[in-house]
Amino acid sequence: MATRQTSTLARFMMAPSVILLFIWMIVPLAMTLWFSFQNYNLLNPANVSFAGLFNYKFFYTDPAFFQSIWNTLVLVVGVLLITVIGGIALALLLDQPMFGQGIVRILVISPFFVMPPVAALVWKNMIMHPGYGVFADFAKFFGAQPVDWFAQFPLFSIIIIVAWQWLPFATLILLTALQSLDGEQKEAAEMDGAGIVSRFIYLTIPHISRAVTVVILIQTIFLLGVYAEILVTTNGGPGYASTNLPFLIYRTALLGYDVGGASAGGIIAVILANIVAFFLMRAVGKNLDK
Amino acid sequence: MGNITLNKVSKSFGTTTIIPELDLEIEDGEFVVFVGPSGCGKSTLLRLIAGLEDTSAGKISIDGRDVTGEAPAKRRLAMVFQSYALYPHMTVYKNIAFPLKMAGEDAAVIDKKVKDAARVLNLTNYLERRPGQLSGGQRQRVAIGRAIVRQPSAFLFDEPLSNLDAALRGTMRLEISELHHQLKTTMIYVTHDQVEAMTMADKIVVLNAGNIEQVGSPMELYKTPKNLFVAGFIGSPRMNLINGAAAARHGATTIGVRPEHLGISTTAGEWKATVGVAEHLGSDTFLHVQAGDVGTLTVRADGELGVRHGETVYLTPSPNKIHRFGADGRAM
Amino acid sequence: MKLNTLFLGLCGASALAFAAHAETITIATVNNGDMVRMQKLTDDFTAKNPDIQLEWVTLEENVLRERVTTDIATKGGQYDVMTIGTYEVPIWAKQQWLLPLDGLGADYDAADIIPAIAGGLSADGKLYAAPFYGESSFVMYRKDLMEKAGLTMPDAPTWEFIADAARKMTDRAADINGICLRGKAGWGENMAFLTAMSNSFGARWFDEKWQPQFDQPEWKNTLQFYVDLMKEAGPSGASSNGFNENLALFQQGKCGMWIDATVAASFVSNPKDSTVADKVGYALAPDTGLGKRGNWLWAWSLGIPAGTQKAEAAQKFVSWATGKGYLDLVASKEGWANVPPGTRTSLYNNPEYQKAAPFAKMTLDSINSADPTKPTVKPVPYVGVQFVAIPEFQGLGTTVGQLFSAALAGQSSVDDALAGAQTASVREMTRAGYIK
Amino acid sequence: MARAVSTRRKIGFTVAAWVVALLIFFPILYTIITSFKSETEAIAGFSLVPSGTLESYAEVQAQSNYFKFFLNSVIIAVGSTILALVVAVPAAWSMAFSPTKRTKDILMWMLSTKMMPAVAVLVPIYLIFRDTYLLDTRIGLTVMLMLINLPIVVWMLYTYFREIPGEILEAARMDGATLWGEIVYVLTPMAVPGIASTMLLNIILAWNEAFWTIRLTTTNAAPLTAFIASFSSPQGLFWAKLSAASTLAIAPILIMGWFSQRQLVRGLTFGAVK
Repeated sequence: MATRQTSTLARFMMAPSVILLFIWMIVPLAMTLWFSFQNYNLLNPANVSFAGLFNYKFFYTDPAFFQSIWNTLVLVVGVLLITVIGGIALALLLDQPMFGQGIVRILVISPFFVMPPVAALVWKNMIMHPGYGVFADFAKFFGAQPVDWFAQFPLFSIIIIVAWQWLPFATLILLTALQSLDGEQKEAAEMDGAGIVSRFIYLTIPHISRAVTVVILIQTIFLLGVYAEILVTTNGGPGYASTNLPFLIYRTALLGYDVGGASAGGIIAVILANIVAFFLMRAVGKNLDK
Repeated sequence: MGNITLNKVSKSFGTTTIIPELDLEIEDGEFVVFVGPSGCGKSTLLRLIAGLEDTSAGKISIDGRDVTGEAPAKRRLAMVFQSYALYPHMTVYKNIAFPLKMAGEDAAVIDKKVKDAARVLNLTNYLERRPGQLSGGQRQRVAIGRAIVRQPSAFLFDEPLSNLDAALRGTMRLEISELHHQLKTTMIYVTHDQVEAMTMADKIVVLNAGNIEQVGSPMELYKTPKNLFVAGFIGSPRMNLINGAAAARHGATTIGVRPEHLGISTTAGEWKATVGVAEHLGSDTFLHVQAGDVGTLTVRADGELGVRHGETVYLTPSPNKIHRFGADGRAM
Repeated sequence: MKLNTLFLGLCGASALAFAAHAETITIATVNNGDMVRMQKLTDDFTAKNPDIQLEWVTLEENVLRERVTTDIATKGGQYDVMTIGTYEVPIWAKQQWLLPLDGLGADYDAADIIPAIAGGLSADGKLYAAPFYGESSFVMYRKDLMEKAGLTMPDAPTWEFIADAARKMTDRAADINGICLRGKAGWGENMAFLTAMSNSFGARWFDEKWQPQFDQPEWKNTLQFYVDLMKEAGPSGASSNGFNENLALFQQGKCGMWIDATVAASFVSNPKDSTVADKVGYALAPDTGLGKRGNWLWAWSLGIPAGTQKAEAAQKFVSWATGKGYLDLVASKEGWANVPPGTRTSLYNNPEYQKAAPFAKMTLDSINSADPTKPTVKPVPYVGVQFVAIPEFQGLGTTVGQLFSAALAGQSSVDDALAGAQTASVREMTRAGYIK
Repeated sequence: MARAVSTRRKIGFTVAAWVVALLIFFPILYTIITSFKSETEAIAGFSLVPSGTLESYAEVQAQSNYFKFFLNSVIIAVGSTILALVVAVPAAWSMAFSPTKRTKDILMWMLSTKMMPAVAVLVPIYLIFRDTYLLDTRIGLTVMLMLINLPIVVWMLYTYFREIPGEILEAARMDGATLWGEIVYVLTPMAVPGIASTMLLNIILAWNEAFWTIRLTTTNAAPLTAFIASFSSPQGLFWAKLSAASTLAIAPILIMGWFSQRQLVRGLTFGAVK
């Protein structure tokens, strides 16, 4: 819907971003690809040799590989479910008239400002620890056996921590979407005899679907890369119960210093992430055209 | 000056043709209205002239200068958009001053021109307000003010009144016409409302599916529509179009009779009809009648006429006001 | 364009800064108490060496290790002095990434360094990193609870005694666990403890041909013993407990015994932090009569990367920080109890230190009873007591640690954990070319 | 239009919202409370009443120069954000107002550049930084974070820009504005709320980025994430000190967030443009 002149200009104005990101993508990617075909341990730089596809084979035959992919997906989906559903609920609540709305909003979005490693440390030791965490204190107060979160529900515990960090983001975006819902529309629906549930299903949900899409897309990208929380809390254990793909790569890269293996893992992760993104786009992408 | 010529201009998006090749000549100082049903390409045609879209082929010239490839800013045209497209973050004053500022005018000159325009448009008291604080009509006037300060060679209006209520639309119609008489600048006005077209235009261009159906003064179009489309589109209420035996009797495939050209009698006439709904407007009454084989007709009668639903009346078309159309839809 | 100018300007500025303080050395350290204290005493060094400025980078252990390893392996040249452990030194020395410390000065008295510690930091008879503080592990126990259980802790207990005592001391109703041990997965977490423990059970990571040994009965005995003991007498949540979690438990009086680093003694005996400060006793790490005890050996040490431009200044600093004078300095400022332990024999002969640190003798004995060059009952091809000093160990150790913590958490059986560890080790060692 | 809401209903919502909000805020609240405890208090069991000691803050300040880290955080977070905006605004403009069939693909591709796990590319990036002398420089980190967050910035701006009616930009074009004038005088002022919230979000993301900011800095450019890394998990008790350090690290961004909360919400709604 524009003239050739503006289109040309548009291409020109997009160029800096595209070129920068292209370099930013291609250079590390090319280097990673190159390393992924090398036997290269950082601690043994004298012994670099061509490895062919061995690094890939080694990575995907890792006993933790398939579980780590599963865990990655569970983590992403789990956090998305909690944050989207929780976010909608919270947004609906915060949209109601109340005293001190500003302060409540601030309190709710605060977790987003906490650095991930700090969040993990706080949750692990001060909240969830079965010996002296707050949960345990409460459990004991009510005479119950404290739950050993990280041993019994390692992945779920991490999902809770990560969801806590991302809930504010979802709430914020969804709340703003809710607030842009036309008041007259709501009233019209009320006149039409729509109950609170059907109003929510037929009016609110379609209205915020675009915001939900944004939440899902942006969060997925960040959630696919979560590893700091795992490192701080469970170190991937017990067993491989909380090892996800980034943690597996972390183990290879920064514990094993196996640059070749980690590079192969990185490439595999990129491919898998893009597959996820592809399906995600297919599933929710149409919401973006609105 | 504001002489605009379109020479074999066409526009297509991909394989879809919006406007097939067309020629059009707009004289300096003319008030031209593009009219047609929605989706007929009239807005696209306007945007081609404005330079907001590229032509796919052909040449557009303004005052003899080829502007086909020129940026909109350089064509010395001003445009009033359907949504007014005011800058929401600027005051009325700044909105009106914006084109002058872009042209690099002196602050004192800008001030004078803005204030003059505001006076003409009755906006003097609103100069410090933002568009959001204005009524629809006021916004419309700001948009016009923004257009006139540049003293363009032509004004382009893209359905400027469609967002206003009926009463305001009438007033604004008059104001724009009045403005045209004062400025004597070429105006091109796009609308789907034939009343606006009839009341304002020096020249009407009727468009249908990107094609120009007919160009002419309002009365030309009213009196001698070239085809069925124009006949049906111009005039309110619509012309009665009658097929079949009644038409054949006049040696045509279709005949058209305007509601005001049907004589009505309770005793005798050419077609017998049963009265349906009667719309009493005071001065006039529009009767919707069922005339057997001839079909449903609309009749314009005197306001005093007292017929009731279900009564029988007799209609007679004025013989010299019958429009005859051939099988191809063209006037005969 | 502007960016470019800015960039050039910055380069210019840093070049200028470089010229003005020709000798700013950057030191990477771990954030443990002794290191932080050293940082606060910097003034003493700069007063003695006015031409040398010190820049500190303090990081937690795991991040520090990643950071300095990446830097030294890629020759990034960001640091002039690095704090590294007994694990890194042999590997890095072999790569010739570290400068041999031969310029520490005449009064440094390298011979005073505790031999077991020096052995772990040397290669080919040359010292590659100077120990800042050293530690072994031993048993810390609650004298009052031991008495209540009607037992007396010998100086050198056996595992059998420990297990028996732990079970007797456990009183779930009073929230007292007989024994607290590391359980969090990680090569420096549960595997540090379990590897050291396995040594006393006669187990080893690899035989002389680098064949992993997790399929041997010694490992089965070790892990089974550990899991059973923790199940019956350990705290809940043990599989995510590391040093700090256990320290907190012990300090709150929730542990009857705790086997961990000797440095913990200074925390648990400090009345300011500990509710049980006056009730703690110490004993050597347990054994099973096979000749090795279940204690480890570690020294946080200062090394100088081979690429540094400021080797001389760096050596001066290392000499200051690890010399005898530093111990006196800390003693005079903060008391003998706060002196970094475990590096010099002379410290343990100092009566004032012995008085201030009741655990001194037991610490020294523990250190001396560990031998990184001969860590196990059966012969092994590697160096290191609670680790295997090969580059692959951190990754492999963490994997095995994950499997063992699953066994502790009851999510897999001991046999499955061992089988998994064996598979993972064979895989990793084959890949790295140790198993031909 | 607004109906009078019964006070009872309002009180009900108030109570519910406050309970939920306090639950969500609790970990942070507890961290702040703990920062005013002594180390022994910190592990002594649940208590919301600290002794009020400032011991931990004193120790934290004695160990590290908070202000230096703070300054680096500000420079890097704000710098990378501004840089990202400068690059992203034109790109978002062209995607929103001159879209092609591939626009969505390009957006997706941009987002996909964020999918490479950071740990996997540490060595390549470290080598590049070493060879370009960017290790431990603010400019290096600023550019790095700009690149990391650029896709998100483009994305968000794009969604905001799309809500601006194209006619207004066309009007500017008709009014004789050049492209520059169109962006500076019309688009940017209209998108201020959107740009502001993008900026805030990006500053928060950059402020909290804890992988590269630690791995690529030593002393000169080390921001608050590195400051935190020097207080987490040492040997010995550290809860109160870590809590104090965390409080210090979170405080500026929290305060900024609190002040700009309204702006953030408004920007994301974007109800201003009609």
